[in-house]
Formats: sequence, structure tokens, C-alpha cells
Amino acid sequence: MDEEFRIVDNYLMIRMPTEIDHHKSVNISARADRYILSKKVENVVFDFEHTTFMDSSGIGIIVGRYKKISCFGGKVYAVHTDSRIRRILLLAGVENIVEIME
Amino acid sequence: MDEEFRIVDNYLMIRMPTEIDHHKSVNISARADRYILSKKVENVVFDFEHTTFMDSSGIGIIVGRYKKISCFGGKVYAVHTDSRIRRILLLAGVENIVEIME
Amino acid sequence: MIEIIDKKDYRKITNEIHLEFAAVSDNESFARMAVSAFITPLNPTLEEVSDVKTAVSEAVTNAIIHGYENRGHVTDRIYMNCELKRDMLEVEIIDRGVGIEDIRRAMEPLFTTRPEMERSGMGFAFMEAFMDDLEVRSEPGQGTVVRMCKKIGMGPWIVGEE
Amino acid sequence: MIEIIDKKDYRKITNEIHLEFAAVSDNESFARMAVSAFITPLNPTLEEVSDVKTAVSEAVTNAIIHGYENRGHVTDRIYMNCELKRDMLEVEIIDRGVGIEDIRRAMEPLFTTRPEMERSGMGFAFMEAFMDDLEVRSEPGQGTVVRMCKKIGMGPWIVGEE
Ligand SMILES: Nc1ncnc2c1ncn2[C@@H]1O[C@H](COP(=O)(O)OP(=O)(O)O)[C@@H](O)[C@H]1O
Ligand SMILES: Nc1ncnc2c1ncn2[C@@H]1O[C@H](COP(=O)(O)OP(=O)(O)O)[C@@H](O)[C@H]1O
Repeated sequence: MDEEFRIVDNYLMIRMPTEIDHHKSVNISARADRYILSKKVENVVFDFEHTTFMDSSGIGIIVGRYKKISCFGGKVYAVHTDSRIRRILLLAGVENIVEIME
Repeated sequence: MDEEFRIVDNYLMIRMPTEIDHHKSVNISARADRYILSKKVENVVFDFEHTTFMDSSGIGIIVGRYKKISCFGGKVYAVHTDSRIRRILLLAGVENIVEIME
Repeated sequence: MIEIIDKKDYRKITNEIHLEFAAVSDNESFARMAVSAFITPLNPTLEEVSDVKTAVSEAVTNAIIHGYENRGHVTDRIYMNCELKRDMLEVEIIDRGVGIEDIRRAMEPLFTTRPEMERSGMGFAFMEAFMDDLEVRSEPGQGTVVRMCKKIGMGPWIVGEE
Repeated sequence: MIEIIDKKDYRKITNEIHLEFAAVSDNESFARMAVSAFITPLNPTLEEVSDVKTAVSEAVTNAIIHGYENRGHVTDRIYMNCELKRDMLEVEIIDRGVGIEDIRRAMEPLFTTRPEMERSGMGFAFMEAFMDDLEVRSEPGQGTVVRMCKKIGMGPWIVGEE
């Protein structure tokens, strides 16, 4: 059912949807937190491979998860980011808390 | 320039656009008629390979061209029609004047 | 406008949009995209999306070329109201154009007053074929209201006929 | 409404739409699709389409969650007016919600009154970054008007920076 969420070692891999807005973000954050709380997850990887649209709600998802795992030494990654996603991450100034990869 | 229009023997092949509505149809009909009048065109082939939307304006284009060439014994063909296009052609009852092919 | 809205039973309405746009032919595709975006949350089949887009395209085109006589003025307005009651879509397309003298005759398949514009006379027939319900009200000199309904999201239960 | 429209110089306006929709979060994507369909005839670049969609998404989301406090009532309305003067797009997003006390502070990057909803405070900053011009008017208790402009269809002359 939760094929957008996978756990590999202590990494939670989240396949982000095609369009990330406020409507979608509520659900993603809630589901991610269930994994973070219940499973042994230290780090979170956001996979933007299928994402064609993201507004500032996406920043909220990333920063929110970062706050939940960083106090335990966990890290946040953004992978398969196209130039658009990278531009948005940089505009929001989150490059210090997320490791951004193409 | 006119890569949507090709002449092969005495056939005018028209590559129909993705969306066929009234807005688009005016232009297609006008361009087709320029070929029909100026070149030695007897038959017209409408190619729906790239068409994902058509409303009754498409029927107008086909019937209009049929009227222009049928008196000289010309024929009208519709090719690469998907089930949607065929449904619309049949609903409009033009199967007697157009040869419909998948 | 306010009076009409206040009479509605909003416990039954799950979403609603009103559009007002210029009666220019660029907006035919705009209206189709808008209605298709509106029903997207219902998870409609491709067939249902096509049906609704076709019906809306016919009604909006009619407003532009018949209602406003194809004159392309930005100040001539078309109103499109979309409403969802659960899985029931209702679309209204309204113009303040010339109106229709004889609605019954206008709705006959193949009847058209614009043969010189290559109209096929199949607009109303397509609206009827692709929607569950069609209602046309008109007053010469006042304009025309086309109201259409369709149940959306029949999904896997209905197998499309070829 | 009528007064505003009558004051406009319609010799300069090439297209115009008015949308009114329920302040429910399903309509965030509806608003994006609508504005993107509206500018399609200008042959915009993908970058331009994304910019406009992002800015509209921010403004509509703000109206829903701040203006109407995320309560999801179908009767709470958002108005979106789009206008083209040749290649200049103007979009207005209007709500009749709670309004903004201190607009300057609200527009500061990272400022948000909804940290518990994981708002990043970057909404206005994104609107400014992605559009050419942004103007915000608001009255506490009355609602908020966000007006944005952008020149569309710079096409091949401007090379996108990475
Ligand atoms: N909105 C309208 N305003 C005025 N007349 C209309 C309108 N819609 C339809 N009509 C009239 O009804 C006729 C039939 O319409 P329709 O079945 O859509 O065929 P077509 O558009 O091909 O003519 C039109 O030719 C026109 O005379
Ligand atoms: N339409 C609106 N109605 C009321 N308040 C608003 C509206 N738009 C923005 N605001 C206020 O401005 C603040 C900053 O907005 P913004 O920069 O978009 O960030 P965010 O949406 O992430 O909070 C919001 O937290 C809110 O207090």
C-alpha cells in the first residue's frame, strides 16, 4: 500500500508525488512521521524523480522532517532534483540542512 | 513550413493537430483549400495519429473538404483513428462519406 | 448572483467554481482544461474526461460563434459554473448573446444556422451523447443557458464499449 | 464589479477571465491548471509556466489556510482574475478572509504565523522571485488582494540561467 515509502537500513526513502502543494503535503508529512516514530529510521531521503511541480509547501515538508530527526543526529537528503527543484531549495535557503543531489 | 500538409501522388495528406476545435479548424480548412484549389489534389487523407481531442468542428472540416472534392470524384479518408475519434465520426453519421481506418 | 447562491443547499455541494471569460476562440481550450482540472480529484476515467471536455467545447463554441456571432470582442462574456455534488458534475454555460428562437429545432441533429462556417449541426447532439442530462433555456435577445450533468468516477465498474 | 470593468481600457486587453472558487485545498491545483491554460496561447517556455503556477499556488494556498483559516468551507470564496495585455500577464487573487495586520512583516522571508502547520514563511518570497511584480493590499477583517504581473513568451531570446 505504502509503496511511496520504503525503509532501507535506517534510511526512510520517500518517493515524492508529481505535484507537491499544500493539499498533498499534509498527507506526506503525516505518513512520514508515522515511519519516523514507529520504525528505526535515522535519515530521510526525499526522491524528486517524478516531481514536476513544487511550491513552498515542499520546503515545509523537508524542514519539518529535519526538525524531527536532526536532534538524534539524522540527516535529510534530496535526490533526483532537477534544476527547478534545486532553484526552489536554494531560494528557500535550505541547502545547509538538506544534502541536495541531482 | 507546411509540414502538416503533404502531397503524395494526387492525395493531400493532412496531419491533424493534437486538439481539434473551432479555434483550430478555421486555419486547417483554409490551408487545405489552398492546396485543393492550387495543386492537383483529388483525394484528402486526414491523419489523426497525434489527435487526442476532437469536437464537432472536426466533422465540419471533413464534410467541408468532402464537398469540395467529391464532385470531381475525389475521396476522403480518416486514418490512425482511435476508438474515440471513430465514435465521434460514427455519432455524426459521416461513415458514408469518409473511409475510416484504424 | 447572491440570491441564487443563498438558495443552494451547501451541505450537498462538495466543490464549486464560477468562471467568466471573454468570448474569444482561444478560450475554447481554456474552458476544456478548466473543467477537466475541476473533475480531476474525482479520479475520472479518460473516457469521462473526454466526454466532459467535448460537451463543454461544444457549448462554449456555440456561445462564441452563435451567441456572440463570432465577433471576438473581449467584452462579450461567457459564464461557466461547475458544481460537484459528490460524484455528480453539473456544468452551466451561459451567454448574453442573441439567444435561440426555436430551441427544439436548434437541438435537432444536423440543424445549423451557420453552414457557411462549416458547422455540422451536431453540437447539441454531442452534448446529449456525452453527458447524462442536457437542458437548454434561451430568450431571443437575452442569451442562452446550457445546463449539463454527468456522474463521474464510475471507474472500474463500467467497462467501456467500443 | 461592473464599475471596475467599465473603467478598463479594452483596446489594450487581449483576453480576460474571472474565476470564483471554493476555498478548499483541491482547488489549489485547479487554480494552477487554469492559469497555465490561460497563458498557453502565448507559447510560454516551461520555465515561465512553472514560475506562474508556483506564484499562483502560493497566493491561493495563503487565501485558503491564512485568509480562511484552513476551515474548508465550500461557501468561502477565492476570486482569481487573469488578464492579458499582449504578452503581459496580470493575475489577481482575492479573498474575503481575516486579512493581514502588518503587510510588510508578513512579506518578510521566513515570517509565518502558522509554524505549527509547517508553513515555511516563503510564500510571498516565492511570488516575488517568480513574477516581475507583486503588490499586496489587505484590511484586517475584510480580506486580501494579491496582484502579480509577468511578461510571458520571452521565448528563445532569454536563455534560462541554471
Ligand atoms: N449559444 C447559442 N446562442 C445562439 N444560438 C445558438 C446557441 N447555441 C446553438 N445555437 C443555435 O442552434 C443551432 C444548432 O446548434 P448545434 O447543434 O450546436 O450545431 P452547430 O453549432 O454546428 O450549428 C446553431 O446553428 C444555432 O443557430
Ligand atoms: N491571504 C492571506 N490572508 C491572511 N493572512 C495572510 C494571507 N497571506 C499571507 N498571510 C500572512 O502572511 C504570512 C506570510 O505568508 P507567506 O510568506 O506566504 O508564508 P507562509 O504561507 O508560509 O506562512 C502568513 O503566515 C500569514 O500570517
